[in-house]
Amino acid sequence: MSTQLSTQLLDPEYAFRPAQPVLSAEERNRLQGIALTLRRDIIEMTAAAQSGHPGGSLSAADIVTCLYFSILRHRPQDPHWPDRDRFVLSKGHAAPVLYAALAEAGYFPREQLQTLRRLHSPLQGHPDMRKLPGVEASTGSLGQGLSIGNGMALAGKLDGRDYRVYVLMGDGEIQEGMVWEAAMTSVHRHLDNLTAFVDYNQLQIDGRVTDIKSLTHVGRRFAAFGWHVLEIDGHDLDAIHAAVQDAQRTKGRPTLIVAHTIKGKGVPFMEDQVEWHGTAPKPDQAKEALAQLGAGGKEAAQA
Amino acid sequence: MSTQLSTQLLDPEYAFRPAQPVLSAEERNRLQGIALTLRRDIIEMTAAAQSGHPGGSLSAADIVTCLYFSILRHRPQDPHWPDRDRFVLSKGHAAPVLYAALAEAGYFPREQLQTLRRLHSPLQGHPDMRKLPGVEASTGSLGQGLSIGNGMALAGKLDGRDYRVYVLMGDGEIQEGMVWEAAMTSVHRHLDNLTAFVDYNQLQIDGRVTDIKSLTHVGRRFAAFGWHVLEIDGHDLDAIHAAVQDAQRTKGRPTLIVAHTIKGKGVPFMEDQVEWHGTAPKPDQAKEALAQLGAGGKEAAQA
Amino acid sequence: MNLEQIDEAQDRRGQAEGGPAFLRRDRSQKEATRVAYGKALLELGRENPQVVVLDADLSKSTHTGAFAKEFPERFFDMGIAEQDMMGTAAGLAFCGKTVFASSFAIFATGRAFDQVRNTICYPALNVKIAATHAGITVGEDGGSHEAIEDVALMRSIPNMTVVVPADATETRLAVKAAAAWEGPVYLRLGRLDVPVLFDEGYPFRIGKAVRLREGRDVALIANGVMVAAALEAADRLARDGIEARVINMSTVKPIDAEEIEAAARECGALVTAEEHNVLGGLGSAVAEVVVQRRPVPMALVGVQDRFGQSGKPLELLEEYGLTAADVEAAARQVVARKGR
Amino acid sequence: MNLEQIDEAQDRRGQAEGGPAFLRRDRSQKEATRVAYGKALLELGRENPQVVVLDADLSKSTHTGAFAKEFPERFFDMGIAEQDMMGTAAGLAFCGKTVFASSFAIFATGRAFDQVRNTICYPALNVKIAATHAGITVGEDGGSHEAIEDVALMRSIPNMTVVVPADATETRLAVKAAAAWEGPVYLRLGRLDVPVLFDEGYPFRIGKAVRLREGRDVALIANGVMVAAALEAADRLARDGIEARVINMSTVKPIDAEEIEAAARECGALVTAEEHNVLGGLGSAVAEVVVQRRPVPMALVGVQDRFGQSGKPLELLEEYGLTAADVEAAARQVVARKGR
Ligand SMILES: Cc1ncc(C[n+]2csc(CCOP(=O)(O)OP(=O)(O)O)c2C)c(N)n1
Ligand SMILES: Cc1ncc(C[n+]2csc(CCOP(=O)(O)OP(=O)(O)O)c2C)c(N)n1
Ligand SMILES: [Mg+2]
Ligand SMILES: [Mg+2]
Repeated sequence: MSTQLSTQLLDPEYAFRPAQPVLSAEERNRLQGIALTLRRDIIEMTAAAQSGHPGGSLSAADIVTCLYFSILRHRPQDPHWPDRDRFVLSKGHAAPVLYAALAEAGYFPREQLQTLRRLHSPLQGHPDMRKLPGVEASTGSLGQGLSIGNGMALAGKLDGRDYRVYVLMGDGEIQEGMVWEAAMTSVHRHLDNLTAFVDYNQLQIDGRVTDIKSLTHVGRRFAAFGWHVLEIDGHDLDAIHAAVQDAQRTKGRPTLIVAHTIKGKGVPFMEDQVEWHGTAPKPDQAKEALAQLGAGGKEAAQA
Repeated sequence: MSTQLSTQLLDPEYAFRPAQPVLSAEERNRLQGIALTLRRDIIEMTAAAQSGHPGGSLSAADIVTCLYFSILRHRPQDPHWPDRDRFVLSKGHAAPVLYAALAEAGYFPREQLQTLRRLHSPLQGHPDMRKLPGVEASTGSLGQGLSIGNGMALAGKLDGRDYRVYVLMGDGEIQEGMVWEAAMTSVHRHLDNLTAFVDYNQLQIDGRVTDIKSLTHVGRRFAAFGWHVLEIDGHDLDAIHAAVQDAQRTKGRPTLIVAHTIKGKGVPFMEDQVEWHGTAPKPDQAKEALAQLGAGGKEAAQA
Repeated sequence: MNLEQIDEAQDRRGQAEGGPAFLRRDRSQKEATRVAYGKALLELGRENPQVVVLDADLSKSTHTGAFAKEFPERFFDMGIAEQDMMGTAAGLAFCGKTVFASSFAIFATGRAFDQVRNTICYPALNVKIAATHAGITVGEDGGSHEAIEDVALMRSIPNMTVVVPADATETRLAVKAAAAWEGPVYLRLGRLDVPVLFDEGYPFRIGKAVRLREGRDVALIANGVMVAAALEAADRLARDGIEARVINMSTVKPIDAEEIEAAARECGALVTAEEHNVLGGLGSAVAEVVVQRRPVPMALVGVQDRFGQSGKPLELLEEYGLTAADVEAAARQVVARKGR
Repeated sequence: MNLEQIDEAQDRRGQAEGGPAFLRRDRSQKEATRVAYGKALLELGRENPQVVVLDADLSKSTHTGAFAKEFPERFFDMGIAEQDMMGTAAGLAFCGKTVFASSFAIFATGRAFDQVRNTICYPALNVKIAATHAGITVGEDGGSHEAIEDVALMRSIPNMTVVVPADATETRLAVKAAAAWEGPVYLRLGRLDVPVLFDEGYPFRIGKAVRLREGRDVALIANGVMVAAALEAADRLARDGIEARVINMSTVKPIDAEEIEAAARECGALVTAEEHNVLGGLGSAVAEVVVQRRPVPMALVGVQDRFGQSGKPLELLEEYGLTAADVEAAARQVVARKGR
């Protein structure tokens, strides 16, 4: 249906592909359906708002789906449950994918999605933890989520709780020095209860990451900082799932999952196009995008 | 005379030792004499001020000596000569070693050294480029020198000038994220006219770097970021000289020299002692330190 | 424009019926100050080969892109690394370049404050920070992206000059003036399309306020998007016989203390209007002068110490009390307090 | 101390001959507020197991070291990484910890401004930034280390509370109050040994100014090291029959507008005194209130918008015009302007 990710992109040193599928066909089917729902929601929300960031939301949809619907231990009816796992969307501009997941999980009614970026809406342009249940951190200023996640992971260790912390960063985002300060902290403090993803879609706002400020061998960089590193196809639900399991088994140090992705994934005319970073689809474009994505998400998958 | 650096500390991957001496005996003798003068000046200045940072000044004395007295192309009588090489003391608290070198090179009268940290003195606690000729950048807030150096190196390339830029950072200092932002810029912009040193003395203020926020394999970290890396004994004048020559020959990327050093080097009771980071010697301690350093610097060496 | 022409233009202010000659009557043309910045930068690049431009992955939004296209060798996209951008700007300036560094106001000032303070302003280097997307008119992106503290931050640093242009014309003049000014300058620019208020004769000088309308009952001192609101408020007040002086205080630092003192003396009551927190910005700067030179009643129109949020720019201006009606109400309130 | 006791203490102010009972006559005992902070933090650590402390490689200077020694598992030295420290503090606070984060004022506020703004204050988290080495009394380290903008920075952020204690006693109370306060707090502390001014009965409350001396000719509104200078200035003025009210405005935000208004009404002239740039700090905060509530002549004693430098702390106070004599002169000047 759309641009395929070349697995040759993975750094051979850290390439990670589960030898066999880890998800049952049924489970995979369910998750694929949800991912499709999230993608449809992203298009609809940003189209309704005529504002927002579809590209980086779509590229992260499979990771977010996998986390919220097969990995995270959480209770949408009790969002402050102290033992819940935490997810920090460090690349806060991808708020639509988070909101779609939270709605799908039942944190708030789906209808609210249509209020994205409206005055007084709890669905702010960038996530605001004080306004929307389920949002674990207020983000939007890039580069800060890993430090926040470290703080949560430290608190977990202090309190003897076994929750885990997941942080999702953009690849452009890791040009922020604060990320590297935090990367040292995660290792120095042995935060094996923390797993970070880089949504390695190779695009930032002004162009390709390689052209703006090259980040080749990002896995090796984190490995040199002491991280356990895995590189995966970030649209392969089995790979995401297996990588997180590997992270959970890894003791004494944090795990970084370099998720090779395609920005705009799922909507061919948006795929790998820098223009779709922060532009909302016009009504006709939204219609086309929804048609290309295919019908109904969960419903279609169940059909 | 004092603590010896174990060359086993160097990362075998990047260890750099010239196969044979690169300095003539005479030249080495001259430089050793100057290094001793700088060390004596550091003690005298901080003792006179009863304030300042002897430890990190002493650890950098050999690097600074080698740069100012055998490598840098500069004109003390014409400090703004556009084609001069630039030296940025990113670890600004080591101002005493810079001031001692500038005085020795003739930028200002030696007597001024005694005004360190006094009201209205051009020898501010941290280098102030507007007050003292020869100071290339106002520093003191850590982590900023590499970016400044990058800017200078970019300007050099823009203007078609072949000057080179040298930046000296502390090891604790590179915990600042801004250093890693800058490290990406140096590589992305192919700044082969820039050479950075890390004064790898393994101490910061609150203790050993390993204990505060570990920086093991610092060479590998920079190498993973795309730098050409050399690890040397930072008190070996031949090694410093040869490493800089190697950097000068390296095209297309910047060079990092991880200089393994001993904080407080030359004054046994200060060596590798975290207490001497920012404490000035009392008069009797200064006397003892000077006695231990040995007589007269340049004069003694020539004798 | 030479100095004589400027003085002439200054003399003309308020003379013509309905205000100075350079003040447009027709305000239907709109342009965001960031757009005007992009154009001015391009002109500057053509005039002065020492001009170098830096951006932090926002060149499309800040409009440095046109410069980048024409002068790729003098443009450096530093990626998402505002601290490094400011440090690099300092290094380039040390070597004789006139550097323009751009990002959103929230990141240019807040993410790199220490760099701006210690590495640019302390040695008074020739770095011009042209920050766009200031204030709540950012709109949909919401509170995390709406700088309402940037003027307070930049104003607090010695050696810094702070300019908040009101429209495209003033922006163009301010960019040129900043390039000619020795030392660091902060230019505060907006995302929103705003009316072009001034014709070319507009007498911009750093440090000089410009009187846009005469009046002796109250003075409205505004900058940025609030200048248009102040002009409209003055029109409304005039209908009730309240003659409001309108002053464009585009330079917040160094502030034009003479003009403020004259306004206090001659009008007896002041209103400031700014798209910024009322704590620390233009209102504070004017209050500092007023209490030291000529204490009179003042009202501060601005963001009342709360964060921004998502919404359409005009909705937000309403929500946060930054409309002409708000300026008008504040003016009535201070006039009522006069002489009490 | 319960509320009733506080009120009683407040009532007592100015009653006893020579000022309130809690105001020491003998001021020979000295202690830096950073030292008092270190002690208070230790007490707090013993009382409250949720208290967690972060530092950025300055625990010896900030005096968080004692806490670190007794509660190593609740102390995190983040290394030279102020941004990461603030982000981590936010994460810990999200999880229910009361976090104290310390560094030098220049780095705690300037190097991590965006983190403090967007990640701590925007969601109003329980992070207390206790910053030491504020102002020019840092001394020998010089201008790059002397924060004269930190109050302006912190004051400009919504949800932030800003407290500048005058002595060791007030620091101890402020640390406790900050821990009990919901949301972010900025505590501004000093390096220099300063006189202990207050006995234990001192009625500290966040947001409440404390009157230290009665007077109706002029009010001296000070905080931090300048409180002692203001008291001394009042003594000197009294010799010439000028009765100066002295107010310790330790909370700069939320500012005690009632106390300022009362001072303006009853004294008719004000002097503010702060170890900070006069642009954006206490003086501005007071001026904002004065012009909005009761315009009277004011003088702002503080750093006159220039960078600090190396020197001995007392030499620098003199060089920068921050002595009792400077406050006295400013008072005479505003008294002369009264009613003009
Ligand atoms: C500190 C900071 N600087 C700049 C921005 C503006 N900005 C928002 S998104 C973005 C690009 C992000 O690129 P990337 O991290 O690769 O995200 P993705 O491709 O996943 O959308 C930028 C520069 C910001 N939000 N925060
Ligand atoms: C941004 C910043 N944070 C904190 C400090 C305070 N400080 C001065 S020196 C120092 C330790 C530096 O350690 P290192 O870089 O290893 O220097 P060296 O051992 O060579 O003296 C610290 C934390 C500072 N100057 N700048
Ligand atoms: Mg990307
Ligand atoms: Mg060190």
